[in-house]
Amino acid sequence: MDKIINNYEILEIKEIISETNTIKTFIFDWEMNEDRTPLPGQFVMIWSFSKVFDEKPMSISMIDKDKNEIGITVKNIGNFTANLHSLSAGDKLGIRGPYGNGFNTENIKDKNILAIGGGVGMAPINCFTNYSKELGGNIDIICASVTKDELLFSNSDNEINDNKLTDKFNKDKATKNIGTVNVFTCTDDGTCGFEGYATHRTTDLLKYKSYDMVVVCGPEIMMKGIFDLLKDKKIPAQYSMERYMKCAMGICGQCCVDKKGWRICVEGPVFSNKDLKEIQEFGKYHRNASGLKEKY
Amino acid sequence: MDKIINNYEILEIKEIISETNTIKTFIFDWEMNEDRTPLPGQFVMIWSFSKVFDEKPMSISMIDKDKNEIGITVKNIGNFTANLHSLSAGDKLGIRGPYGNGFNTENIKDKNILAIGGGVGMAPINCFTNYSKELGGNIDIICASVTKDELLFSNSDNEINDNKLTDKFNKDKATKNIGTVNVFTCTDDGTCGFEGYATHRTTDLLKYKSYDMVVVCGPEIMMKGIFDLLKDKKIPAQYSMERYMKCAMGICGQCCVDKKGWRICVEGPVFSNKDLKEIQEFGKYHRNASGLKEKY
Amino acid sequence: MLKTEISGINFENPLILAAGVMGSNASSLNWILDSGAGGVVTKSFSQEPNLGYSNPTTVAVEGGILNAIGLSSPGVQNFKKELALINKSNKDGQKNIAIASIYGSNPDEFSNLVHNIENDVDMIELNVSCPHAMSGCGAAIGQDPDLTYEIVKTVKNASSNNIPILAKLTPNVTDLMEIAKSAEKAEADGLTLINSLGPGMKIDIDAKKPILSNKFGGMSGPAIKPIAIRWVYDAYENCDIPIIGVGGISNYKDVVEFIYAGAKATQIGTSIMYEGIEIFSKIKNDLKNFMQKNEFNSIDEMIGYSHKN
Amino acid sequence: MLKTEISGINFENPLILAAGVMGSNASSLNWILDSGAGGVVTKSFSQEPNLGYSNPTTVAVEGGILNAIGLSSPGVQNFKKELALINKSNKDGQKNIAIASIYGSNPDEFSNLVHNIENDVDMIELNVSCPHAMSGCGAAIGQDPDLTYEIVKTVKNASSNNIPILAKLTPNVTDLMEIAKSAEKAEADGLTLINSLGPGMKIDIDAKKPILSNKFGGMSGPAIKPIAIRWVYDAYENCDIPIIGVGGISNYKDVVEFIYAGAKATQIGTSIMYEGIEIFSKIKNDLKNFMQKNEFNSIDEMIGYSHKN
Ligand SMILES: Cc1cc2nc3c(=O)[nH]c(=O)nc-3n(C[C@H](O)[C@H](O)[C@H](O)COP(=O)(O)OP(=O)(O)OC[C@H]3O[C@@H](n4cnc5c(N)ncnc54)[C@H](O)[C@@H]3O)c2cc1C
Ligand SMILES: Cc1cc2nc3c(=O)[nH]c(=O)nc-3n(C[C@H](O)[C@H](O)[C@H](O)COP(=O)(O)OP(=O)(O)OC[C@H]3O[C@@H](n4cnc5c(N)ncnc54)[C@H](O)[C@@H]3O)c2cc1C
Ligand SMILES: Cc1cc2nc3c(=O)[nH]c(=O)nc-3n(C[C@H](O)[C@H](O)[C@H](O)COP(=O)(O)O)c2cc1C
Ligand SMILES: Cc1cc2nc3c(=O)[nH]c(=O)nc-3n(C[C@H](O)[C@H](O)[C@H](O)COP(=O)(O)O)c2cc1C
Ligand code: FES
Ligand code: FES
Repeated sequence: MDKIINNYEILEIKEIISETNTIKTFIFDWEMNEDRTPLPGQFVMIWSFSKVFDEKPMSISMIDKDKNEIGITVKNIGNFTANLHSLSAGDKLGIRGPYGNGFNTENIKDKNILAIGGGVGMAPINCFTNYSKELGGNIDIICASVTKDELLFSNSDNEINDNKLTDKFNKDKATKNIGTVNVFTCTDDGTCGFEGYATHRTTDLLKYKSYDMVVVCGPEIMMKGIFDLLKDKKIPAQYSMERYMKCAMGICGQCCVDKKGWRICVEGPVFSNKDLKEIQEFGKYHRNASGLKEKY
Repeated sequence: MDKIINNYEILEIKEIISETNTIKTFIFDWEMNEDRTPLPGQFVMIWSFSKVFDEKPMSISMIDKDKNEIGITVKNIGNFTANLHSLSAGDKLGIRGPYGNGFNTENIKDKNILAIGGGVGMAPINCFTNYSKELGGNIDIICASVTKDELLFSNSDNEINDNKLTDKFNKDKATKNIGTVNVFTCTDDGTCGFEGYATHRTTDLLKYKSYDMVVVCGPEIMMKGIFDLLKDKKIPAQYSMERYMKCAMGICGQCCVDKKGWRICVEGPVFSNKDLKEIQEFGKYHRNASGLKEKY
Repeated sequence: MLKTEISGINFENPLILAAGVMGSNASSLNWILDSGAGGVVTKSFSQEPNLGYSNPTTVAVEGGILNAIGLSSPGVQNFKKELALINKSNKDGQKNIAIASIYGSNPDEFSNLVHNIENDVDMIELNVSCPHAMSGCGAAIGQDPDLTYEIVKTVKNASSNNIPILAKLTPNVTDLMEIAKSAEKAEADGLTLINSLGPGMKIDIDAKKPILSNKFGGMSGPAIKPIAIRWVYDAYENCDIPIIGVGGISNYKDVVEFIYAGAKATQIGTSIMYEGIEIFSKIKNDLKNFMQKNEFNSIDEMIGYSHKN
Repeated sequence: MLKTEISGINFENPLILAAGVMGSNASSLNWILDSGAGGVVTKSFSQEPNLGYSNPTTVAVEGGILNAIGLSSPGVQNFKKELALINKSNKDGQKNIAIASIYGSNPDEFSNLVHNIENDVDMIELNVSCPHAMSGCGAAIGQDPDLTYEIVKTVKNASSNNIPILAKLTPNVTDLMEIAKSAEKAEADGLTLINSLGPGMKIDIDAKKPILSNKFGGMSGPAIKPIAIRWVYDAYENCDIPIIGVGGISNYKDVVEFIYAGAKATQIGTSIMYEGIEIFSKIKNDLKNFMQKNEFNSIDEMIGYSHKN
């Protein structure tokens, strides 16, 4: 009973980083106790108690075990997130967690990994790639967004902004440094990197390289696209899901999905492609706070 | 919060031993877990839930760590104890504990110890002497009662039933085997051993031998007698007190004594002579269930 | 061996999912039925959709949680579709029992709800006891013996197929037995005791504010068990209709305690948070072992045992 | 820095021993005062001696205990002698505050008690809230707004020296605010919220019986804190007289929570069982540190803080 982390800690925002026009990262001091040391893909509940009074789930986008820090990366899309964006370092937020199952990072050493992040979905992907890099994974990232200004966490020594892949990619492929991260940018409007959807970029990459594992986070429609794309391939893949959450402790049932009934907050938010097959509503609909189904 | 043993275990009486006409020992299986391993001088609360419904404190009179057993030794003096005496092996009682502070048995090896038990007060004394014997204490017991038939735990290879001490005692004193226990019986009516009170027997013994420590349990008037007797001697002594008890967990305040306010169930039941000096009501009065003072 | 019956409805075992816990979705209800529950109660729903309160809606306290979900519900028309998806039997082929929990603010709403769903479920539980409902709903009814009587009576009359009606009552009253007797007089087929306690409040001393957006929330979990046991025990002595015990159950001992107090079945809610949904199969097993060791052949033999001298 | 005042009585700190816990004896009260409590409430006493219920009188439950001591009391004539022995100041020379808790079954008993003791103590707390008292006493009064009014009024009139009167109320009612307002109208000088919860029951499944000889007992300890906080918060908004918060306090955070909810002082009972009587000095220290860290200069600045904004 004591194992469940369901008490808030009220923490000062240590630092705020403007990532894009609409996305900011918030850094907090975080003691890495046994129960509290997060894994990439896990999330926290963020409680705002001044001005806007509400609480929402946010993926952990950064884990620094040396500095005892974690970060969340928030896109300003509504009332709650706009309020977060209005805060300054020193302001306080309530945090509880980490919750849920993170990405499986077993046996990642020397493996070829493709990590795909769409929009603010790059938050957990960024966390995952930094973590996996240290474990010796060889990672290619598809960093996707609508337009150049919205690219999140695309900056890297190996940022690959060419629209065409071939040469550049082959060169990188040859280098193959352990722990190297290649970032392949991709925008809907072609303002940076590949012009088009992350699905297309994925199809391209798969032509040149074989991957041992794929991890994905982004808009559900994008994830559904990737899922369909990979369906017939035998590459193990993991997807980070979102559903409306209330308790995040596995009790209210708000985040349960058809047809297995799994709770995104406990059995998820990360699911393997094998499990995701069982989530029939994936890419089709989700439920709002009243439980009403809403189509994608 | 979990450390407090305040839940009953319902146990079958494993064995009942008739000690005297009015005193029986009840043996129970008892797992010697960390929190539950009793010390001599500690007590348990015994809950009877069939026929008579009540709960009373009883000293632990036997601890067998090899067989995982404990025993209590009960004198039939009223409703509750009469009911206990009517039970058979296999019947069930609720037990919670152990509670309170037991006798201090530090550095007991090779020490000369005088243990004085009056009536059913021999219960914790018996427990103490068996325990101390193993630690290498050299123990003389004054086993006192009104009459021969009521002598409790007096049987021993070294039972000394002479009215006069001198020769016998000197012989035993000479033997001085480590771990030897001499039992000096003593009855008010002289039907066995010394004729007279335990106080007189104590005075006698002190003439022949010097003791490093005295432990006492018995009617409060007897204990007061010993206490006064030892007042001017510099022998560390310990006394096991009784007061009316309700919670045994240190909350109800029923067992608090003047003037320090100490709880017999927590700060006691065993007190050093130094502490006992502060218990001004000792030998004078006690409080009944309503809190009313009753004189001894 | 574990079977129990409540007003003609036969449960494979006395372990039922409590209302409002993982009960908004036929999928999670089926999951729990497959995992061994003898029956499930849905999240309480109402005539019209309701978003409930905004977050935070739950907060941990010593021995349990406070919740002020605020009876969120997609409304009966939408929820009927979920009800239709609840499996009739579980993966082992045992019959599932589905209980719909409904709430409203007046007799009309209740009878409309009953008309709407009486053919979709096996029983209906009236939530007249939620301690954090909007005004006029929940405990506002169950704290008044006359209103309780009226609602139960209305619902009983509204049913055309005589579906069994359970009245779920709130402990947050001066005299719960008065309310229980009203429900019985109005011909409720059973009592579900108890809904969450309080409500209670937790103030975060760093934020310096009550944590729940609704400020107050109903308390559930192991800490409320003594209160629930007390009311089940009392109701067993004061009423003649079956009792379902709920409040703080986390293991088979708690289930036995409720049955000894007088419950014919039990519901489990908050402990799912600590124990996972495996709690149903675990308790089922442990309960069977307990019964064998204590030479009970049926749940019936155990019901109300602590009242027999 | 820790001083607080309730209707003219000044407490060195807001930590008071709760009624019925180590309070039957001037010696234990003095011990607790010396150990750092700002004041003490005695065990509740009555006109005539009362043995209380037979054992078992306490039993552990999740997050606390149930007790049915049954208001044992040596009667006022005997207890007056204890009251006389309570020290006027503690070992550090700070003024001790002694509060007598009294109970009875009718106005006459209450006014006789007040006559008898009003010169022996600093305040009187009316126990109209014990959930396991004999018929006519305790919660039987505090569950009825009119009886509560009558008793408080009688007591106020009975006092010749205008000793401050606290009404200690029970949470086991449908609407505690109705009772609180009655007490206020009758000119109670303060409210003590809350007495123990329920009552609750624990059945031992091996003995197959309720454990307490009285079957039911009031619940206290950390688990009841959310209920207590809620009522203190409500009373702060609904009443204008000072509030003493009690229920489940085990550390300084709990004390701050009660003060933020609106309490001017707090009482501590059950946690003494877990923490020992050192709890008073420990909380005093921690509270001082908290106030310094949060730049509070006085308890006053903190009272009701969670209501602001
Ligand atoms: C596991 C998980 C991880 C997430 N990680 C991130 C992240 O790293 N960065 C980020 O910016 N956002 C993240 N989100 C989304 C975020 O929780 C909210 O969706 C978003 O903050 C809503 O913003 P708003 O309230 O300002 O806008 P609103 O306009 O109020 O809401 C917009 C949409 O957000 C969704 N939403 C609203 N409230 C909730 C809620 N309580 N739970 C879940 N979804 C909700 C609904 O679909 C709603 O339509 C995550 C969500 C989940 C479930
Ligand atoms: C720490 C401690 C250890 C004890 N150890 C033993 C023991 O080893 N063997 C033994 O026979 N007795 C022991 N007693 C005494 C025992 O608890 C009861 O006093 C005795 O059992 C009362 O018997 P009764 O109820 O049958 O008689 P009653 O006639 O009901 O009581 C006789 C007297 O016993 C005392 N008493 C009654 N109830 C209690 C109670 N709840 N708590 C304390 N005293 C009470 C009262 O002084 C009472 O006048 C111990 C008491 C204490 C406090
Ligand atoms: C998150 C949550 C939501 C609940 N929602 C409802 C509800 O909609 N209707 C209802 O009658 N009871 C509801 N309850 C109360 C439970 O059904 C149950 O009566 C209470 O929680 C006590 O049981 P427990 O301690 O096993 O959880 C809810 C409880 C929780 C914890
Ligand atoms: C053993 C015990 C005895 C109590 N006796 C009384 C009493 O005599 N009068 C009273 O008003 N309250 C009595 N109470 C209630 C406490 O004063 C307090 O209101 C309650 O226990 C909640 O506080 P806590 O959780 O800190 O114990 C008693 C509580 C306990 C545990
Ligand atoms: S958010 Fe409540 S179960 Fe997942
Ligand atoms: S018996 Fe209750 S404090 Fe000792």
